[in-house]
Amino acid sequence: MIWRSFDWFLLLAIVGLGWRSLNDRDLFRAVIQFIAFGLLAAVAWVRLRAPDVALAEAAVGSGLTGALLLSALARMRRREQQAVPPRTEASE
Amino acid sequence: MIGRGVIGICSLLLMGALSWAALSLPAKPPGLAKASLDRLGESGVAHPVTAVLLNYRGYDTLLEVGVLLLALAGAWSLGRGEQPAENPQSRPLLLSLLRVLLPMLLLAAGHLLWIGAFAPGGAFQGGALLGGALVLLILGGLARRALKRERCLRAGLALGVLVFAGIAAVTMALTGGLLQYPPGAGGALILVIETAAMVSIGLALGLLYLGGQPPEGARRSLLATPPDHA
Amino acid sequence: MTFAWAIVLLVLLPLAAAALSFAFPRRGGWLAAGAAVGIGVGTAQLIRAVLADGAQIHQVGGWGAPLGIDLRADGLAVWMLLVAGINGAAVALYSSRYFGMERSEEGRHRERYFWPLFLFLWTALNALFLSADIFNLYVTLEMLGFAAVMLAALAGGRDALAAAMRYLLVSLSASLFYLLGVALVYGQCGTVDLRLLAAQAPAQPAPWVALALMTGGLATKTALLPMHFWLPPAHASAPAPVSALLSALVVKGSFYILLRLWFEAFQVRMTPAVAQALGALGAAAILWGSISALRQARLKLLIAHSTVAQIGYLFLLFPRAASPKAGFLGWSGGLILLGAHACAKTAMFLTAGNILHAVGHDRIKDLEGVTRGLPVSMFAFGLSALSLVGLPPSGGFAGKWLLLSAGVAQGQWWWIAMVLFGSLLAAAYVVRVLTHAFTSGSKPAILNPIPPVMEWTALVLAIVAAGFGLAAFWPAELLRAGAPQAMPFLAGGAAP
Amino acid sequence: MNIDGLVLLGILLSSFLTGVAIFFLNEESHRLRTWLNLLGAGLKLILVAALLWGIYQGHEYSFSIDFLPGIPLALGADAHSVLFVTLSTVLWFWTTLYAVGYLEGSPHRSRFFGFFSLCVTATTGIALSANLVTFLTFYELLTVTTYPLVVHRGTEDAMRGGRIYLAYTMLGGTVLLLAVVWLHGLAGPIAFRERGAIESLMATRRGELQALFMLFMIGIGFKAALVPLHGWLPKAMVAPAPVSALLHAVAVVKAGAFGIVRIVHDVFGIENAAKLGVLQPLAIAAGVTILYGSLLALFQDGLKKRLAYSTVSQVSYIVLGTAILGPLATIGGLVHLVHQGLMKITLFFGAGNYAETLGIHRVSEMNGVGRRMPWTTAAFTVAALGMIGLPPLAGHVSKSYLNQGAAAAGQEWVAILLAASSLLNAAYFLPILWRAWFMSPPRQWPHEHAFGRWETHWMLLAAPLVTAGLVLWAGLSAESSFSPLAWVKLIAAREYGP
Amino acid sequence: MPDADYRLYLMASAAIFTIGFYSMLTQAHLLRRIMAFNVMGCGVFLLFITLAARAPGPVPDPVPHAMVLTGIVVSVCATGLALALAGRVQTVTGKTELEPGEDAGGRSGAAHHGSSA
Repeated sequence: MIWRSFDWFLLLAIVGLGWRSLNDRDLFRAVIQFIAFGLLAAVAWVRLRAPDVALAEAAVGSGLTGALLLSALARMRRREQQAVPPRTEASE
Repeated sequence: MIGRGVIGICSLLLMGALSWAALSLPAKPPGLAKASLDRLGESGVAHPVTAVLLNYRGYDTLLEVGVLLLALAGAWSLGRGEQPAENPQSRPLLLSLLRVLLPMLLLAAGHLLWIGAFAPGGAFQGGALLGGALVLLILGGLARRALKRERCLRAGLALGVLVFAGIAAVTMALTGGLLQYPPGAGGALILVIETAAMVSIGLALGLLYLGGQPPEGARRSLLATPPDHA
Repeated sequence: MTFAWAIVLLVLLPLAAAALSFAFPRRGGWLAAGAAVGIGVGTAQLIRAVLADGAQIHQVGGWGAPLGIDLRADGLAVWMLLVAGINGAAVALYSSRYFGMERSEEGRHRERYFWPLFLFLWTALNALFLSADIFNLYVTLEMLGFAAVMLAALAGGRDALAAAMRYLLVSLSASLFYLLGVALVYGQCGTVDLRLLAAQAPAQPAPWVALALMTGGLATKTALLPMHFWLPPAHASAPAPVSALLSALVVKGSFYILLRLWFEAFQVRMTPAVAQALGALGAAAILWGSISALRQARLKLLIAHSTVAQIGYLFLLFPRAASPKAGFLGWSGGLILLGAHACAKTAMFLTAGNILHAVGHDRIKDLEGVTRGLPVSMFAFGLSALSLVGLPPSGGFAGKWLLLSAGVAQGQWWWIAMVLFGSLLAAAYVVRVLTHAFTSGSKPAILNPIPPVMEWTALVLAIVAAGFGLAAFWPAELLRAGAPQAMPFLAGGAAP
Repeated sequence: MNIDGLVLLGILLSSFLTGVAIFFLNEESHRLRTWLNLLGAGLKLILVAALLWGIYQGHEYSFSIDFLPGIPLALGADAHSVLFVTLSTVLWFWTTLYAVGYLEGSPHRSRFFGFFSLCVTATTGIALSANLVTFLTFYELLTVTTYPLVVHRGTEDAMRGGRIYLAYTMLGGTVLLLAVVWLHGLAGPIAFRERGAIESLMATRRGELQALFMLFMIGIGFKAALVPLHGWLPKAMVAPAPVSALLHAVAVVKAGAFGIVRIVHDVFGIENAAKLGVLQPLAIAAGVTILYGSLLALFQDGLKKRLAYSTVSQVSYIVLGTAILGPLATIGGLVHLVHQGLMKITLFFGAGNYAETLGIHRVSEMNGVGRRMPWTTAAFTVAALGMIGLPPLAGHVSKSYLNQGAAAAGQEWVAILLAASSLLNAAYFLPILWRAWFMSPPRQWPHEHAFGRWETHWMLLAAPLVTAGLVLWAGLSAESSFSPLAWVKLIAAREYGP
Repeated sequence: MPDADYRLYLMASAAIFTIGFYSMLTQAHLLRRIMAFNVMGCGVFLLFITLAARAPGPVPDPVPHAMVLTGIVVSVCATGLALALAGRVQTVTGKTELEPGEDAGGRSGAAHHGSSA
């Protein structure tokens, strides 16, 4: 029963974060949510007895991908500042 | 462009179809769990996932290591990346963190590689940690000199594919079967492959972080000059 | 044994060459040459083996399906290998000069990265054609997609980059649709091996959805109408040799998987309705592609749109080959057409590259008198046009002839009309180009001279395209020798 | 396939290889190109002569290679083939000579003569085809190889003419392709056979056969310029004179006419076609074309345009003869295949000479050319009178056979038709001759070139004289045992059997 | 664990994939579309893993696990590649979105004169 509700919670959280991370107005928050999404997915993998995948997801799926996204975001922001005239819609 | 409404409806239909299909799948799927466990003995490793990755379906992994290198080559083909901006006040913190974290990461990577033979872990996870370590180095600005040694980087990146392909060809010569390891040699060969693969994976994942070829010091990067100015 | 060694030559060799050409950027050309030779030998071996004793199977790692991965070389596979080999080699030869012509830093940069990407592309194609395992096919598909996209981006212009970005997103999503299908199939059948799936032929709903997902994804990668929108900009803005690869080979890769799915793994589900639907999309593509090709102002865009149309022809294969009445006719017809289109399209894009480089633009209406500047190239264009229009004795004619005969055998007149009308439209848009090129107006300044190799490569390919109808019986034999077991009538069916 | 078959291949290659070789000559090497041209043409003549000799010796000639699955690419030398191949080879030789002279000093000659040779390769290929697919192949090749010749000048209206030409012929080719595929679907591979290859279907597939016959006639009618499919012919007049001569007398139109004969004789068989009741419509179409062409020719001032319309009408004599059941009509039609070729090519040579030497393009400018260029005009006159059907010239022979044939077949209307057409011919040719001989020349010609001791370049003069001579010979020696007529009689005998 | 929960996971996988797909089509910003691709992928992986977990027997089916590992690595490669390309697109076009209507390929020739010739 506990597990049952845990699954509900976990999956709802994952789906919710997935949605938020793609539809949040603020890109930075979106990326952070995406990373959280990846970590919860890793938890789900553990729950589904897939430790290998969980490891990989935590390290690659959310960790490295998150880092990539963050640095890319930083670069984009920088370029926007450099670009004349300064563009704004990228950071909405 | 089609309106969001239409897309939304299509997506809902898609979701319905997907759930329907997924739920209609047999509750006890006729998977390969049993088969893979039964023949684990022949595979040369004790951990089923590793057995699948490097023996049963080693061919996938071979191509995949290729994909990794391809992705990096693709990223580099776009021109030179840039050192990520580093804000000075966070740097000392980062450095002290690195001093602790780096050795641990390297150890952990090696450990994962080793235990991959009989427990969760293996080249990918290890490689991921290496990649993470490399990212940290880059962030800390400690990798500048390493990044200048482009030739070594290229060699290290290509290593995984070359070793893997080479061993595939050798096994072909020995046993007449692609990636068909000689009896008993499986474990050793797999370890060799994994080691080489881990190095390349780590390098590739870490270097992807630059978003391009490692930046050269003085020269203006291609990124700064769009070719069609010509 | 032959097959196993052929695999080494066809997959491992180019893969290693790709890695090496990345490690040693200056040796790219030579490595590519070596790989090309190896691939040639391997293909020849395989063809002989298949003609001698039918389809070949190799169990990687000696495990065998379902646990392991099986590689398989049958008539279809080796035919695709051959087509890829011919065009790949030609493009390699062409590129050996093409990128060198630009003496700038960018030029060197492009050349340095062209070779590894190109070799990865070739590896992916060979691996794809040989694989008999739908998950392994996914991996090859991704490798193909990455290589194709980055090659397209190599041009570096704003259009090229935007087009490549769109191409990448489309291609990635499409692959995921395919992968989702694979997951469903595995959950249902517990195997990912094409032939085992064919043996199971399950009737539950899940495979239907899976098949729909995979078909959708693959059709998108093949740029079948209405998922074609990404193709023209990507193919038109890439460097000429890359455009050739994309149009001639890359789209054929995903098409090949479609054939494998529908005619082998899930042939029980190849109902007339499905066949007609795919055929109808093909017909629509022929119309849309040809008409919009007529309206293009630039040569490379015209050629790219004609690719959309020609892909439409490939999909006419489904309703033709799916019927026991005319199976073999439609099957061999479609595949011969595929080969002919590949050669013709490569020749055309290479020609376009020559023109673009020689006169500095590819605006069709300003090509007056180009024939005088580049007689060989324009001759090549004309010859490949023959095959595109489907005039005898070109390969295009042989393919269309077989498709038409299949249509007659089935008494499906409306398809026949479609094929014929498409040919007329094709004639219209190639003649439009030739007219301008022949008109002796103000002679355009030939800015830079074209290395002979680049002109003659195009011409040789064009001759192949325009001439191999004369040998059309041979591929037909090859395809007959190793047709998928799943559909016996693809091997039977006496020719007309 | 036998060793003799290589002769057939040789006949094709003699011009094909010449063409390919010429493409790669650089523009300046005139002498070499000229020699290559004449060499190819001469070689072809010799090979054809050898072929004829061999056939008289009773050799069988056939050559075939695999093509489409189950369908060979087959060459053969039956009576029809020999008739047409001889005609096109002989005329090609002289046309080449003429073209060399005509194009002296004009640009792109390598391209021109390259396609010129390929064009004749296609024509001889059509002549020698032994089955339907081979015929189709060369038929399409002819379209492709003539297009660059039509647009050779590269001017705007040359391009327009070329587009129209291509539009018509491609459309025709497509219809033909449809017909061929369809027939193969019904009857399997179709090899040309005297008295037809579709006996087996006569009972069961009557309707489809009728439809097929119509498709064939439309598909080929485009090239044969049957009204209303003739639109391209006058437009294609933008081409240089030798090309027009080739198109009208040797290659395209003639190939169309020959194709119709082939289909009627050796695919359907005359009797079968008659049983299907498809000959009458064809005859009527031919009749309409004859009158229409002659009428329009009447109102053309442009010399080549007038000749073009006269071709439209004259070629349909062949179709008419084919469409009337009975040996005599068949003979009339077939022999006109040769005679019209000889006469028309002479006329175009003449027209070309006027244009090239004096810059004359319209009939109204021709006053007195007879005095300035007596030889050319003499040749022109012989051909024109032949066209009108004046005995003993070639045209007379054809027309008389047609008349008798029509009478034998009980189709009196044909006699009237022919009479009318002859009158019209006279009406549009005699004024030309009148102007040429009996009216006084203008003070100076539009564009006069001096060619030394002859009235024009000797190459330009030789060709028309020879062909005019042939016109005379064909008429005078018609009844001798070695003449086009004799050969045609042989064909007719075989077609109608014992 | 009881089958009911697996159904939960199966439906969740469908939902996640669809969310990713929807955003891939509706979002304009390249970064978002790239994340959308990752989300789609996660949905697919969830399906694989769930199927593996449902396998009869003591341990889950390793084959899907291996496939997912492959998939994860592929998708991180794709992400890195896509981000690099997106950055390049931004530097050249100054935009972080693809303007629609390039399908017509309006300006191509001009651009590849500069770049590909």
